[in-house]
Amino acid sequence: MSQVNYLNHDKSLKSWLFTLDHKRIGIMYLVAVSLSFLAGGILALLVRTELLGPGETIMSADAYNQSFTLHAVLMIFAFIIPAIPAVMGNFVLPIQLGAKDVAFPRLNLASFYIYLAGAAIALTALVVGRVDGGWTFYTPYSTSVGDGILFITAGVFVMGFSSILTGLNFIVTIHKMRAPGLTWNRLPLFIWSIYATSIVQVLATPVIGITMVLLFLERLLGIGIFDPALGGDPVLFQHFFWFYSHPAVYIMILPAFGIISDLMGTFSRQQVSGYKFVALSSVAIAFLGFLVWGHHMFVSGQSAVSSIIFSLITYLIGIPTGVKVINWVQTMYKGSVWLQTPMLYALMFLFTFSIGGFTGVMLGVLAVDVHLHDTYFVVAHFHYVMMGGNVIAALGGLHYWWPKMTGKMFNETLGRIAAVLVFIGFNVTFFPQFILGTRGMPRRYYDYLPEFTDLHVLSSLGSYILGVGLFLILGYLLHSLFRGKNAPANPWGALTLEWTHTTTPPDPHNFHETPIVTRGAYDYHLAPELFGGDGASGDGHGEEAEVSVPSGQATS
Amino acid sequence: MDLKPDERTMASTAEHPAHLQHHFVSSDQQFDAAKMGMWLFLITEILLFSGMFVAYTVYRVWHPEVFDGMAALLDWRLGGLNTLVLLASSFTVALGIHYAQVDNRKGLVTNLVLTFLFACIFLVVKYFEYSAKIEHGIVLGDGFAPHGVSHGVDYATYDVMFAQQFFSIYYVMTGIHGFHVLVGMGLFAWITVRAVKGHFTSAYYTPVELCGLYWHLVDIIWIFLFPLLYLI
Amino acid sequence: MGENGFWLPEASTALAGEVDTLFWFVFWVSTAIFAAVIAAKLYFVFKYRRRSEQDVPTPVHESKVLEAVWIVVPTILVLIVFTWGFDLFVQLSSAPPDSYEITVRGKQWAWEYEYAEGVQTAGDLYVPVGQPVKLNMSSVDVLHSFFVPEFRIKQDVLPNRYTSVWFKAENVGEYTIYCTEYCGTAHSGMLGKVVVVSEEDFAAWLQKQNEGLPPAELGQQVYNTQCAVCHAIDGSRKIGPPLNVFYGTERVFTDGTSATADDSYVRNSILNPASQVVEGYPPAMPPFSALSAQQVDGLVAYIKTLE
Amino acid sequence: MSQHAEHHITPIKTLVQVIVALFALTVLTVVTSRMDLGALDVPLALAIALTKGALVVSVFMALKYDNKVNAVVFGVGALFVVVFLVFTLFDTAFRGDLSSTTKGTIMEQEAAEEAILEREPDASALQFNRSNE
Repeated sequence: MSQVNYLNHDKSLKSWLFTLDHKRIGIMYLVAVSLSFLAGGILALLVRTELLGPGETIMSADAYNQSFTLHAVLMIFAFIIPAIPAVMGNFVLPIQLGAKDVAFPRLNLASFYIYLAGAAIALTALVVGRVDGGWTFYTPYSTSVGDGILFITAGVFVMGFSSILTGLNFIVTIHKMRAPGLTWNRLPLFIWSIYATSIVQVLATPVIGITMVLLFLERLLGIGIFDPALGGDPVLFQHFFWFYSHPAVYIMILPAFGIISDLMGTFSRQQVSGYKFVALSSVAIAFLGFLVWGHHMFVSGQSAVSSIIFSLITYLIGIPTGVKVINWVQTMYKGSVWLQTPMLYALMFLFTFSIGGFTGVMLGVLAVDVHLHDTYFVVAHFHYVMMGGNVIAALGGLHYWWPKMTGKMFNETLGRIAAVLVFIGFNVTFFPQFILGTRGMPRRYYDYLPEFTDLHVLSSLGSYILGVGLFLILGYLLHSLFRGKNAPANPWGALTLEWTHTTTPPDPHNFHETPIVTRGAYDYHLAPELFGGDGASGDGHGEEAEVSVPSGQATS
Repeated sequence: MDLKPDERTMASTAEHPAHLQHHFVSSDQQFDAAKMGMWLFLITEILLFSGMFVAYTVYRVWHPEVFDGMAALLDWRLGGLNTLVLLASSFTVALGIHYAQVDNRKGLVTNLVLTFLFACIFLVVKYFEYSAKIEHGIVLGDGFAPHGVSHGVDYATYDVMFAQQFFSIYYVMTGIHGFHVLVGMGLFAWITVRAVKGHFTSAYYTPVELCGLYWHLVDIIWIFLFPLLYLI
Repeated sequence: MGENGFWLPEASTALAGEVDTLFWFVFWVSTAIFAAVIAAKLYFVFKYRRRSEQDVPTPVHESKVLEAVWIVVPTILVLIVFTWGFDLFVQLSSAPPDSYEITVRGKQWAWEYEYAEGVQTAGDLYVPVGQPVKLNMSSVDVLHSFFVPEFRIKQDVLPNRYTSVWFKAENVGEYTIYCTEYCGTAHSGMLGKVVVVSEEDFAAWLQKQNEGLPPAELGQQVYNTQCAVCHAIDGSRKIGPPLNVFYGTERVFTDGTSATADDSYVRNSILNPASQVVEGYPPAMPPFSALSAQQVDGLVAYIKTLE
Repeated sequence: MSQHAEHHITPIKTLVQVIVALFALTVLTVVTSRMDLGALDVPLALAIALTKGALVVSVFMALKYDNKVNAVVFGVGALFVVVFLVFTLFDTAFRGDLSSTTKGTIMEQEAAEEAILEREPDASALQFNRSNE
């Protein structure tokens, strides 16, 4: 570790706080986003503990209602939306492109601080007053209670700016800063998915901005756009809200698709099956994602015409997503499947995300949705998509890029144990919720009828297992920072530029000279050097990729 | 192998102009990136306003007679004047960029100053429009209660159901637009100072170009607000 | 097809049964495809597991045909499901014209019902079995949502706007009503029951609701639900004349005749309003022949108490 | 810098032509809205506004001469405004299409009932009101 890298070239606090280096900004996001996840997770455990039995278990109804609301707001706006793009996108994207930085480094730093400011404003709501009613802020409830809503809306508005600026930055970077030879067809699929995500961020987020402004004014002044008491229309608010918030689901899931594509390709040593389809369908999903928001509103009182149109388009978007899953499975065909921890998460994703996807199709069926809407079935569905999709993929990506980010290897055995715990805990937590939902248990319920007790207890027990798994990950990752083995340049034998053309951890300027790309991101048949098995440690400076596997992990 | 950072940057800065940031390969790449970034920013602005246009359309479709009637309270002469003022300012910005491209600093500065002045006029007119309405109880939110008579208009007759929706939309739309005008004035003050100092040449005028794009968008939004609110 | 019980609660309307059939179709097709995908995944993981570092993968030529199959087959499947769901949705949304209508009001945190017969109740909703029932719903405060799992119906209840939902209960029994749109502290306590009873029991129940009250109070209930739209009781003019100032006075009719307003005049005005239209008012009132004798007596008693 | 040679420089003459056209269109839209054209009013005003917007975008903002990517960016933005508008109207313009409940707001119905009352100012029928005063 004697060479200069982005971590050690200047260690002062100031050099971190004012850094324009995309890698350091990514690390700062990682810390901030992890803290949000921790806070949101603790709230989730409190919620699950309260639901161990009907009636009051550990908290009052008001405390419960505020807990699940804050859990949602933190997890969605402060964690999932920035998680993959702002952390891994920031760290990896410019290197994968062969660029020295993102197009607008100062804007990048600004968006980090804007994010922090937004999160701080939103959390002020905790101190100032109650915020309940979930992250959807439906009027007129949201305009009729507590001043906390003013802070939450302001916070979401500000965090939205951060999201827009990040997306804008990435789009320009991908368009204008690709290394010579890195054509669109050679891009890693992670880049494609971040590209699609960024489009959604740029197009959708401004609408939540104006929605929050109007909601803020409605609460503060009573302007009568959304408040029915003044002649406004609460369903119109739902249109505004979901015009952003449905595409936001794709802000959350598309980057996960990218990570999974990278992992499947890399750990199968195989070109990702249907590369072009997977790449372009991400962009297609990003656009189609704007045309389906009304499927959140089948029973809201909107017109039947719009319900029917939204339902039809919902199916159309399901198909490319389903085909992607099949492509990922096909990628392993005739490959060389290496079951390291990141790959375990990718395989786990295929399981949990597929369940999330199929239950999504069930919810898109007009008549069936009438029964399932706003029940635990929906809760289970979006946790399978958000957590089983995004968080599992983010964990896979974190384990995959951890050596590159920190220069240290984590403990593989503990990694696998934690992966199994997360898998079991996750499914035990959320699968029973499908059954609760089909049986008619509504969501956002503090109290419930006795017949639902068993399934709720099971779900809560699962959440504890999940909690243990996640804390174990936190433990061994932190441990690896101090005690972990030094990571080689390319421990996984990947073909993308962050592994083949730079050191571990990367140089402050990423590359000593601009890389010239001659093959696609998964063209293993053009990379014979990977299969020589000479065990030499690559330094990442060469034009030719050199790869090694840490000896302890070569056999698996 | 272990190049020190400064050696590395030296190697690549040899023929680099001062405005070129280290992570770009060429001025053109930097200019194109900045411009594309600006266009992306502009569409976020358009989508920000789109919410208001949707609210306007929805309520107009529901209550066409109310919206028709309320437009009469907005003075088309003042709105029209402001339209001409903003169009003129767009023109001066475009002229300014033209002069920047042909290295005419005086032309650039003159036009930037003119643009700034037009923006001032716009806001002054807006101020008179707002205050005339607020005086008669046409406000944003709770206190909405049109009353009083002036210029032969009995405001109380405009206190009908859904009139508030029209004026809420009017205030939020023009308010957000006015805020953008204010921001634009700040930007023009800044680049005028830089232009006077001679920061811009035909080789480097990116900030002028970007502020210009922003200003044209503010103009375009008004081009739509004017007929929707004042005329139809 | 699967058995109801573990996943779904009992289906208590014919339409609920049809929704279930669709549910099970989607459920089993999804499960089958899911199982196939996971089986393929596990098989590939095992078959192509990495045996050594030198393990060289075989490049695969993608089959365009296969890719097309992955797209076409699911498209056909989802179009079937869409059409099916669409058809049922239209049925779920369109109440038969002969439905028995009940007005429902949601408020924090209870359900209130108002029957055409002038009965007002809260909490439990009594309905006759085998008869389509349409609920016209609105809210007095925030959003609520009316959900009865056994009927597979759900509809948001909005302030300042009416929404409706309908069902035709097949079996006598009690079914829980949930509020499924978050409405504040006691959201989870905003429950009620649909009590489905036989036609005779329903009529008896209605009767009892009315009888249990002194005539004047019953009349007030009927007034509130049936008359208040057009008749004020504070002397002001609505569509029809106010009810508090005329009892015992001389009434002048449009045909030039006149009469003293007594009990039989009131009764006649309710049951046959067109025969005596008071001068200055439009002949707008429909006959209220659906009211029971007790209700009409109640109204007369109520009107007498007004001043 | 030689790279900038390729930047398009819009001639002053073109700029002047455009501003004159914009002023003329502004006058036109005011004039046409003052004359009552009935159903044509709204579409005409919108068409003029669109024309003006297009002029500003293509010439003043030089999108006509710019990198095609920027035109695509702008087009996509405009497209999604239309998507937002049209899909929202699918609901609001057809509200209550399948249910047979009244379509407007409760507020409007109450107002309509009041309006019926106001339309019946028959002197001989006012006896009750008078007796109440």
